[in-house]
Amino acid sequence: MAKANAARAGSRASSGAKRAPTRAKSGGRSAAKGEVRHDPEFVQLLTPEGERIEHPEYSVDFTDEEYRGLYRDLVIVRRLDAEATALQRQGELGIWASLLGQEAAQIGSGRALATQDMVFPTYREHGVLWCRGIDPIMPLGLFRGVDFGGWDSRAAKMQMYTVVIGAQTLHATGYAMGIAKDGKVGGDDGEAVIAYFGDGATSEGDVNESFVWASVFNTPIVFFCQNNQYAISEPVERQARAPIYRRANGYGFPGLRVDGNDVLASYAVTRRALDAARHGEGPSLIEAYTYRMGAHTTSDDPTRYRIASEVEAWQQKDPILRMRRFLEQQKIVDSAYFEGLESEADELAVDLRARVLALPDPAPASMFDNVYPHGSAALAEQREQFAAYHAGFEASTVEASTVEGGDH
Amino acid sequence: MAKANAARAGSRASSGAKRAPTRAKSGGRSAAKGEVRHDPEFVQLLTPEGERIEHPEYSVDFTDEEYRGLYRDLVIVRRLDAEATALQRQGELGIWASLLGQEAAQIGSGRALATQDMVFPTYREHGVLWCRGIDPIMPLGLFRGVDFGGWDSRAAKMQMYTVVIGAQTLHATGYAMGIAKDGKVGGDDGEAVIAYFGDGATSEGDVNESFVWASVFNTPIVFFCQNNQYAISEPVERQARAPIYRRANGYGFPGLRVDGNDVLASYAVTRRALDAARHGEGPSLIEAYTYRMGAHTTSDDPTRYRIASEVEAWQQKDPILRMRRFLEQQKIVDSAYFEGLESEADELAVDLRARVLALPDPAPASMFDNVYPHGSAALAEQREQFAAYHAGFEASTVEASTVEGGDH
Amino acid sequence: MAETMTIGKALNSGLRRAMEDDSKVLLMGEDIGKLGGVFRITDALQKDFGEDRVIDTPLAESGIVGTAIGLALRGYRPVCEIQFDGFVFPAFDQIVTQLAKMFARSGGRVALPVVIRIPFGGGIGAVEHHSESPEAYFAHTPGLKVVSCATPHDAYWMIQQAVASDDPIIFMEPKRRYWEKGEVDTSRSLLPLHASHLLREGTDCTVVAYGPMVRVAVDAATAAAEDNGRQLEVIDLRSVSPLDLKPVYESVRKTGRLVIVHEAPLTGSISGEIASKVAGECFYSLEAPVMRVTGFDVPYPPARIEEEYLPDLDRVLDAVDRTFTF
Amino acid sequence: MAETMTIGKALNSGLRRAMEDDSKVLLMGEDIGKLGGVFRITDALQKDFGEDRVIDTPLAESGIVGTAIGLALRGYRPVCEIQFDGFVFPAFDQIVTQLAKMFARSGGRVALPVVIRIPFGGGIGAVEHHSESPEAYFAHTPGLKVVSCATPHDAYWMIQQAVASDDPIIFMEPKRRYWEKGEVDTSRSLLPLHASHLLREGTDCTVVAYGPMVRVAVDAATAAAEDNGRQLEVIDLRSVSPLDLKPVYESVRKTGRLVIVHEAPLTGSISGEIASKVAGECFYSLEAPVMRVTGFDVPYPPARIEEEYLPDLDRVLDAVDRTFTF
Ligand SMILES: Cc1ncc(C[n+]2csc(CCOP(=O)(O)OP(=O)(O)O)c2C)c(N)n1
Ligand SMILES: Cc1ncc(C[n+]2csc(CCOP(=O)(O)OP(=O)(O)O)c2C)c(N)n1
Ligand SMILES: [Mg+2]
Ligand SMILES: [Mg+2]
Repeated sequence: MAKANAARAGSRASSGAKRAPTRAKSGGRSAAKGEVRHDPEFVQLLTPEGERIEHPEYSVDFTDEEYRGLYRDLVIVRRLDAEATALQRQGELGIWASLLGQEAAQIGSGRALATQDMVFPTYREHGVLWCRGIDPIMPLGLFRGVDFGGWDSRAAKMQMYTVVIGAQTLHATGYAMGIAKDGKVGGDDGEAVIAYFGDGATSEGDVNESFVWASVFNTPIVFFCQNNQYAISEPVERQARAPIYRRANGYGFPGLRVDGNDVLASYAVTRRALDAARHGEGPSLIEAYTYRMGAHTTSDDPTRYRIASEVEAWQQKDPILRMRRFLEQQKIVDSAYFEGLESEADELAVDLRARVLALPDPAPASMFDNVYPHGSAALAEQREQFAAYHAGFEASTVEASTVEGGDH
Repeated sequence: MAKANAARAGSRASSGAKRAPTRAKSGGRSAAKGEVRHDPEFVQLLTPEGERIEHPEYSVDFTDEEYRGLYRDLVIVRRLDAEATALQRQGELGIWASLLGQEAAQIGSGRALATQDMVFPTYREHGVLWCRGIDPIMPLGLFRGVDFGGWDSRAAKMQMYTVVIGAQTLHATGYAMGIAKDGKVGGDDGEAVIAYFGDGATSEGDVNESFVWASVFNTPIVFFCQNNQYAISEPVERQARAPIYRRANGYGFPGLRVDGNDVLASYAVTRRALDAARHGEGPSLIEAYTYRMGAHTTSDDPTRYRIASEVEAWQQKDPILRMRRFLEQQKIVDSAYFEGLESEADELAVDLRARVLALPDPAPASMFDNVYPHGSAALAEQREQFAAYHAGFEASTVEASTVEGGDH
Repeated sequence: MAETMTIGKALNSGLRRAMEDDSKVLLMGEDIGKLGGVFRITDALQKDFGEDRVIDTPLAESGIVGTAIGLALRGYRPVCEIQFDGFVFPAFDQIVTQLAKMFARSGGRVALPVVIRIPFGGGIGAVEHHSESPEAYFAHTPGLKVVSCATPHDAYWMIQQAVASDDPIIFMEPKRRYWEKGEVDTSRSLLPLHASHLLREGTDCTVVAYGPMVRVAVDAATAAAEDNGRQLEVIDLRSVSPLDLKPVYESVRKTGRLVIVHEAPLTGSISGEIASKVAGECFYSLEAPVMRVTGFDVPYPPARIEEEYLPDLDRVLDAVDRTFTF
Repeated sequence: MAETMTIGKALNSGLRRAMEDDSKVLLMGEDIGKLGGVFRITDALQKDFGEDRVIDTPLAESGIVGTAIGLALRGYRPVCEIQFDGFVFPAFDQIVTQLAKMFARSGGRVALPVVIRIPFGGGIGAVEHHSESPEAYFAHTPGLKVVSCATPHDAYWMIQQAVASDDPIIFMEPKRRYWEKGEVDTSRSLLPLHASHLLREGTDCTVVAYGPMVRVAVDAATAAAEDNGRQLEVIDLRSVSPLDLKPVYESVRKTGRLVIVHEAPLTGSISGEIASKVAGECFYSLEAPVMRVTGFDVPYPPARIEEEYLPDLDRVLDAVDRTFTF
């Protein structure tokens, strides 16, 4: 079982409480290919080399415990993701959308959530799911084809995966309108919503309508765009000629870019934005600048549209590597820790695999379940015909197999 | 006939060639109700008092002839519009969408068009239609219900009216992509597109997708938003919390606000933007800040949602009034001119009315025409049945009326 | 408690009562607040229930339905107004891929009690996109239910039943009939939401209609009785999806003849479905093929000739006549 | 000039030839350029025709169709790829209110020669929204034409005919059959775009299908002949709108029985239309009600049970059997 979930990293973004001397932005982010107008300003707290830097506005105190917790999250979700990819390769999943490279954006933002916050994901937020304490087998049902994603979205405070690009951002906005109607904004116990979407999604009308709505109704929502530089094969230049985070301003709310491969910065900016939302300050947009290190899904072949050197350059900015360097350099953990974590992750993966293989196929007639909360006489009739047909078929099959000895 | 159209006002925006001393923005625009974040910066060349002011970037030399031409346009389109409203009141049109108050935005932008430019209108651009030299009876067919708008969009270089809010902005963008593909950008003879839409339309996904496309493909297009403060009953705050023109920046192209009740400024900024587009500098967004002085359409009752004092305040900024004051103050015309113009406009209106009343109803079977360029055997069958049914019906009706003497 | 009111007023009263009954009920749409909607169906509701419950939305239909879904996920019961039939299409994706499927996707955990009100159909002399009959698109979408009212009584009750239902419901309002009056019994509803209703008994031919065409069917029945003594049995379908066809089958077994009437274009319309089902169920009773009196397979025509497009009494009677030529 | 190729390759070759024939032909869609489309239908076309003619678009379907309309107004002939059936809905408004109506609205002045290619249907083990059959929505929309190919030969020719046509055409591609091989005669097309095609003659029962279900119908015919000697006549509809039903009427007059097969949900599907028409036209010839073997009125189910949803040989034969019980 995958219940051994980390305690929520409990740090609060102490908005500027610990103002370290402002440092020049580190060279952590080289001019990325995926961008037309070069914009060197983005929030970073941990360089690719593992150096912890301060930011004048997003300073956070993490305890060693918390650093370890975040690192553990990163390692485990990558390991589980790799297992899912392997399962797909072996034919046990129909397809898999890997989060490889986006662990920090997801864990950072996911750990910044308060218990009462609601998440609206795409189909790739396995890391956020983990942060919400949802059994990691859950999304595999969708990708295996046994269900549409099996968790209880109300209990888990995380909605279902959404495959139709951008659609969930409007749901998130509506949900946030509901929070405001319920009077659940204005204090530390206020509720907020986070809506995940990709760089490609920013082109869809729905996402822009969400911006309009969120702004007009001043809803408690954080739009969290993981700009992983690609929408399948298309580089982000096909979606935007200006940095994505700047779009927010035109709708009348703040936007910023964070180093999405930096779990600390991702945590800090998301925490701040969620807190602003829950306190009634309205929406904001976070562009987590990251990179899809793998294929779009297991069906994809990225060698057709991007060069190896680009991938290699981004590997230097790997979100886990820099955190490991930091933990080592700061001697927050020893090598036994890494080994222990590795076997913990392996165990979780082995467990996951076993449980995936054991997932039962749904009963055929289950497709007639849950079409309508109140049912439908017409559909009940179809279901009966379906049952009768199969009953007849099975009878004759049994007969046939008796005769022919076949295995039907 | 309405062929007595004005010669195109031929001035070119002499981008800053005549740099008059920068004046403080005149008080022409009082803090408008329809706006949350007050933004006093917008382009104005003629104050409501009729004072001609200069703008550091949008300075234009107009000849007296051109001033008169623009004024004549304003007066005529208002007069024709009033006639259409009257026709509707008398039951001769099903509905009418008046341009009252938006004459300057439409004439200014319409006269800024080069012959080769293409227009994509909403349903309210009667003034632009006039500038394109299209017989003003044309849109009345749509509102009377005899056709869907009868002009030849290719010949007139103005597309059909579009009722589905925002849809035409994507068509405009695609058309502009085609201009670029045809290599028709980069010189004074380059082609550009202007897409009209309202403040309400800015909320539709399609308009935002147009911004994405226009930016990504760097198309020669000017997005011309007439912010008349209302979408039917909803004030612009329901659509946007930031000034609309600022949205452009988030998509990576320039946006600006112009005094939409100032025909000179509307002309100047549109001319500049179109020229930039035709020279390959890509898209831009103009927000023409104006006011819908009348009802949304003749079906609407604005007293239900806005107060008289607001309308009165805007009457002080009437686009025609200020131009008249200017012409008078500068003694560009005498009073005989105004009288002559009035009777010219009246004549055009009388002519329009007569021709509207004479518009024949379409033949019933014409609904089967023009469904498919290549026709359809199945539809031809329906048409035949329709004809047979009516033939039979008419036969029996003739019979019946013979018997009963009735008038069917 | 019988009151005489128009269909428009009945909808207004029904919505008011639904809002009184359940504080989670919200209304959303363009111009539904101060203006009370372009047809005044939500007249005075914002004044009485506040801006928090009667929401003037930005001008974007996908946004209306998409945020309604979010509000439903939060426990609200949103009733969306689409201003005119022709403007539901920008919301089509949210309706078909999200609203319709959420209950199934969630394994039955999450119901979305959203009602989408659509004034539909022609006959009001409007410009293009204001006279469409898009019900077949929704009826072809599993997970949605589609109903239409034809009388003030049904308007009053069906809207309340729709709001009370946890199913996502497309509520088609016969806009050309908004101003027609009738009796409303405000004390009891009589019929469930998804039942068809035998309006007028007859023996010679069954006529099925829904929404704005019910009146045409009834008028045809009256005219037929007068003209040549034919007794038409008229059934108001009420529910376009799911279809409640048992009363139709029974009727056709009796009359042997069926005419279906609606405004939507013929091909792929719901009358094809009904005709096909009836032809199967009443294979041995049908004395003539099922006739369909519908709009044509053309874009809705300009207002001046819309009456030639719309089914009317004469076309219905002509179809009835044709069933007697077999 | 017979060549053996897959349906996918035939589409690719057909598109290539269409682009060679007319320099105004453009391809637009998500990932169709460098990647060649997720199904590689546009493989190598960007390399050969350039980025100006094979356009990787932003991720927005309304934008794809809306700008295609604009390009068509400019004189181009855009062919849009919708990546999967379930993602056509954001473009629904542009397709239904704009693309379908422009020719009529313009009084016949402005044709929009736009083709919208949609890989459709299930059977490939995909996640939700990747296995839909939305053809009925389009068939119910006057102004659109809807076709589907079932063989490599038809794929090769029909895509070229669609591109050459000035009508707006929804081109439904049987995605689960992309990899199936067959002979393509690259020298002549034989059939016009909107003609149905008698694939296999028979005397006992007519089976009508289109797209991915044609193969199922043919297999059923083979099996029936073997099993009990029944001779099924198989008609490939090819054009879903307009329907070319004369060959179907003729066949049914001969066989007296009809089974229609498609994947889309039953209610409001095109089979209702066909059944209704056939019941009228062949009123005296039908010896049994028309049977429809279709998807069910449920959201497309998870992949592990999709084969239970999809019509197959057994369900077709069962329906044929049932026509013999009357
Ligand atoms: C409306 C819609 N159109 C197309 C697709 C097919 N599709 C799936 S993922 C994807 C790319 C998404 O890119 P992005 O938003 O950047 O997210 P990422 O996959 O990179 O996380 C596309 C085009 C879809 N799922 N939904
Ligand atoms: C998609 C769509 N939704 C709704 C409508 C109904 N409608 C017609 S005009 C209008 C308001 C438009 O406001 P705006 O864009 O500001 O333009 P204006 O009428 O003020 O010129 C609305 C809601 C429509 N025509 N199309
Ligand atoms: Mg991406
Ligand atoms: Mg407006």
